Amino acid sequence: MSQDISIWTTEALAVFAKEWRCELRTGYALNTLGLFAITTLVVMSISLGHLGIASTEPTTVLPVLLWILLLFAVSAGLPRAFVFEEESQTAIALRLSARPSSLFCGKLAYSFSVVLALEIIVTPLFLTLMHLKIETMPVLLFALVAGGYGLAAGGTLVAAIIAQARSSTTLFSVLALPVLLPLLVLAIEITRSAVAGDPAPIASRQLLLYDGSVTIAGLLLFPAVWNP
Amino acid sequence: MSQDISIWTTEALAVFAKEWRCELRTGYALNTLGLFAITTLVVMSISLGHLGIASTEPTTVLPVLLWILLLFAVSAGLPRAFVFEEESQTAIALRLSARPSSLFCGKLAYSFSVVLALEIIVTPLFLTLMHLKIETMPVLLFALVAGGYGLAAGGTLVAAIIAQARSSTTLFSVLALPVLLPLLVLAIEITRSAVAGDPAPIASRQLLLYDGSVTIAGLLLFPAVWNP
Amino acid sequence: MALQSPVSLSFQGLYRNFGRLAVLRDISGSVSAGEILLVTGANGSGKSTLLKCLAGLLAPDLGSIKYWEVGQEFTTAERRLRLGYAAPDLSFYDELTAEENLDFFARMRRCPTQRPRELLDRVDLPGGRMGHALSSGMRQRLRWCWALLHRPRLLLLDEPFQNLDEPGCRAATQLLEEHLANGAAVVANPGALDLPYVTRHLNLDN
Amino acid sequence: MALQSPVSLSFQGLYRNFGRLAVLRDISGSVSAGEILLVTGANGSGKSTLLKCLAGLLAPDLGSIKYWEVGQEFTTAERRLRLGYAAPDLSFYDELTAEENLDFFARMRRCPTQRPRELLDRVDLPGGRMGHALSSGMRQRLRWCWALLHRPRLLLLDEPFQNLDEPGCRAATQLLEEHLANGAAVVANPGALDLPYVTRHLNLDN
Amino acid sequence: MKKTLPWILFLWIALVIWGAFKYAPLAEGFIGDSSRILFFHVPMAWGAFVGFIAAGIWSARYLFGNRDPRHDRAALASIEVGLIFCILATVSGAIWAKVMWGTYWNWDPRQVWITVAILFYGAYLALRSAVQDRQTRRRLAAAYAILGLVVAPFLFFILPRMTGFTLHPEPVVNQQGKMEMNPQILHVLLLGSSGFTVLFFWIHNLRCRLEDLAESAMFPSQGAHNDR
Ligand code: HEM
Ligand SMILES: Nc1ncnc2c1ncn2[C@@H]1O[C@H](COP(=O)(O)OP(=O)(O)OP(=O)(O)O)[C@@H](O)[C@H]1O
Ligand SMILES: Nc1ncnc2c1ncn2[C@@H]1O[C@H](COP(=O)(O)OP(=O)(O)OP(=O)(O)O)[C@@H](O)[C@H]1O
Ligand SMILES: [Mg+2]
Ligand SMILES: [Mg+2]
Repeated sequence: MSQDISIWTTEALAVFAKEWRCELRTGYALNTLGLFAITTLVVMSISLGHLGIASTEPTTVLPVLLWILLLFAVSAGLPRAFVFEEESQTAIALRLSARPSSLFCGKLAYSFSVVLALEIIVTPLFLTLMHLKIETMPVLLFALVAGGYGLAAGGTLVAAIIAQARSSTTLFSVLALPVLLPLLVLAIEITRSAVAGDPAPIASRQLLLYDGSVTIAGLLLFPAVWNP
Repeated sequence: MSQDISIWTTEALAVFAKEWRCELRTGYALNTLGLFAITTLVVMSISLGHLGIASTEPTTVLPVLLWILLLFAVSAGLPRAFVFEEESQTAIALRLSARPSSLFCGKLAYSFSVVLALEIIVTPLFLTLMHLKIETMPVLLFALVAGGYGLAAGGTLVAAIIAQARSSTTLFSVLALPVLLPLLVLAIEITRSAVAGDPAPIASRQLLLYDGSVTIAGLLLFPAVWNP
Repeated sequence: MALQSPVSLSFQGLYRNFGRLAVLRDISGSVSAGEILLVTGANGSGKSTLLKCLAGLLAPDLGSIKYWEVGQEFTTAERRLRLGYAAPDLSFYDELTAEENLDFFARMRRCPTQRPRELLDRVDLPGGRMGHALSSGMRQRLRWCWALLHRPRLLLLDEPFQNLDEPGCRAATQLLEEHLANGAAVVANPGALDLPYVTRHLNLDN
Repeated sequence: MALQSPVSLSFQGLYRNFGRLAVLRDISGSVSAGEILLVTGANGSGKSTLLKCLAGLLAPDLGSIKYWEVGQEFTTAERRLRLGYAAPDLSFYDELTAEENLDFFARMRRCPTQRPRELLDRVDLPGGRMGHALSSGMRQRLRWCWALLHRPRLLLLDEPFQNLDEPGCRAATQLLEEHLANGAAVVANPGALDLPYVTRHLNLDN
Repeated sequence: MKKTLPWILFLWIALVIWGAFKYAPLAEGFIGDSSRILFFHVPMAWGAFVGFIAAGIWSARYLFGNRDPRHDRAALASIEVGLIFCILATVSGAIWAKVMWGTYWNWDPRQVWITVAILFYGAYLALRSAVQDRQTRRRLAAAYAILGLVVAPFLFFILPRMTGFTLHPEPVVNQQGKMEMNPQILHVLLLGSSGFTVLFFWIHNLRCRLEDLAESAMFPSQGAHNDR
């Protein structure tokens, strides 16, 4: 059993390392995801300038914008995790050599790390550009980590589904947004608490529940999705 | 000369017809684009609900949202125009049988028709759901047509560029957003005038100028981008 | 069913439709260690489809596929990970070099770390070339390496010699011969090549 | 330079590097109506690269390519639209049937509307099959049809017989023979096949 | 049984209608007779939820069982019927909202989350239409419907109760676990909910039988084929 786990870890780590190696070689995902987020940030601040919101009600508005920004960036970038394998037909080789569960975990770890990297780029920028003060930092960190994990987990599972459908990123958004919306609203709630200074928001429990159930659903469903 | 033009029209039409046939065959793209727009609409409304904007300042805010929505929808759907050809390697066959200018026009016509279809789905829904009243309808129509054309033309050109870069759709958003940003601001201005009841907004001239220059830039640049 | 043979594959009454097109209809056959099952048929007769079903990449609509190694039977999921497969639609990562590609799969399959290098030398492939820069013959060599990486007992080969030049064909035939010492192979479209040990034939034309 | 021949292609001192790898080094050759130029060489010697340069799909770093039809010289952009090309990396639309694919390209190339049907019958390909559903041999047949659609004077063929079965090879050889009546062809990797009229050789090994 | 069930159902629903208008008293705090819509609004929402859960269970039986296509058809049918129930609940709610709150639609959390549910299952249908191979289509759709088992409870129960300010009445069983409802209203409500559940399964059964017939007409030889 413990040997099984060590084998499984090796495989998941191999997938994770492979993804990052391809990533660093080409720089697609990170460069472009970051740039995408930043450009969107600019679009948003321009429209906000038009609206004059930023000044009036920052504490309720800005958390929403932050998470919508992250959501769009993620739905632009994550599908590649699997769509890419199917399109370049490397999926066959992978299907014949990796156990689905370790593959899923490797991909999930990779997606999560990309989302975290994105958050590290975007959040400080967002907070300074929008003049948003955070009262309880740990709560914000919790929201970013748990919310980011949920985005990665839900996104990875849906990406696996649409990759098999040999379909576009549009279909990804259609399938993923309803799955990710509950998560989004929970994360927004918690971020608001962080701004307001509430040390232990109630939405945290639900967010963890959501993360947990999506992970379990992913582990159960992925093998069936991945293999014919 | 006039024979040249008729040949050129035939070719452009053939491309246009082919795109629509593929589109309708797979069935997903349009349905999905519609569903995508609606999903995004809901995402936005949720944030609006949270913001409580819809009630306070509809006339300034809503046009911005309408165009941001269209922009996201377009950047999710349009890149397929060329990226798809490169990825499925049909670009080689196309490169050896189509003249670049007619190919570009066919693709542009297709993109424009998709954007129009999207606007026909989204705009009425948006206006009714958000309780937005339009004072001068012709101005709104002008904004939708001229703005939609600009989105299509700019998007198609950028799609052609990134398709060559062997890259993901994320890169599309990165390149396209700065190109489309001025257009967006102009279209928003005109839509606001339509809401306010201004019969002949000044931004119209700029918008037409923008459309014209993007088209000319596309026609000039595309052959150089497309062929080695 | 040759239970104590090092390896044995048998399939019975396979059916597979694509939409309304019946491609495989009641196909049966078997192969065991030291044998080649040669699958022949016209273009579009279903050779690749059959090999995909055997590899577990496509589920047949009906029929059973049984796989043993040294008396132990394995499920589809296990068979998928144990066999070696080479076909034209097998691709590798464009951003990794040939050797990095093999290293990655070697880690996934828990093979000795020097195995990729060994195979690259056997087929004479420059390991440092990037995946997207390989010529078609080099790609085919890489497919051979990949299929043999974990020393599988069963090899499924679809058009195994296509694109290979003279030395390439020789290297590949020799690898196949070594494999047959105590493994089995199913081969479709070997081209104009003489195969060692062809002991069974399965014709899909009807 | 055979100016009045129906067609004539000549290339001189072609160089092409990929990064630091020199693939084509000072390659010259020519071919005119009724002739085949057979390009040979080991895997990775640059056959496909040369054909891509000739087709105008890849720009050589150095060297000139000249193309005439009946005494008139054409630019690269025009040559690109006039020649016929078949290679493994040529693909068609997955969402269209084989016939719709050809119809589309026939419209782009302004050929008679019955031409696609005619060619499909010649190579015996079911025109109603969707692009993604074609077997590898069917795909190769479709490539042949596509290359000959507009009755080009110059054919560039890379691995033209791969994946084809017996009748397929025969049909393709016959098409090639008819083409040669007043056209030229450059062929790489014809496999084990005897080609009619091989009159020139170009070996890329060094 | 087959013959009598429709009659029993007919009487059952008739009894609900009678109860709604004659037996149950008007609830406090509602304008005019508008509270009577409750007896259709709630059972319909309940029926939709039951349908979505049933679809998840059938999908699980398909995916993890012996991949009997009939299970997949059952899942599809219950999503189709569930979507209709869901839309009817939304429409009845919207009509009610017009009476009570003065507008059909105001992005109340209840409305938002039920829209997301509709989108989720609409995406299910979009996914099905995007995949051509029947086996793959069933597999992917089943996975998505099982994911619905995780998402639907969030959309129907958890989120509407916790996010933001809502005008929607408290649940029958409120957060303190107390029932605050007139017993007669409760009787009709329970009768209605159970009646609509049976109605759901009756329509569902008809739909499945129709689909089975269509299937066996299209593929006469294949009636017994499994996907494994
Ligand atoms: C479009 C608007 C509406 C939608 C989408 C909607 C949706 C729903 C849903 C999904 C449920 C079932 C919840 C569950 O199963 O636990 C429900 C229950 C209920 N609705 Fe609505 N509703 C709407 C408008 C209204 C309005 C305007 C009223 C009255 C003012 C109302 C009163 C109730 C009541 C009393 C219940 C039962 C309590 C409960 O179990 O939650 N609804 N509604
Ligand atoms: N995904 C698919 N959808 C529909 N039909 C398909 C699909 N894949 C294959 N087919 C059809 O199934 C038949 C068998 O295809 P297959 O690729 O197995 O042929 P093959 O024997 O390998 O031929 P070849 O010698 O040309 O490679 C063909 O008629 C093909 O059109
Ligand atoms: N895009 C590229 N980038 C870098 N190197 C490349 C690229 N394309 C080809 N090469 C290299 O150029 C050389 C020639 O490739 P080419 O495909 O022309 O060979 P070939 O003669 O067709 O071989 P084969 O018989 O295997 O098809 C090979 O060594 C290959 O690695
Ligand atoms: Mg085949
Ligand atoms: Mg080659």
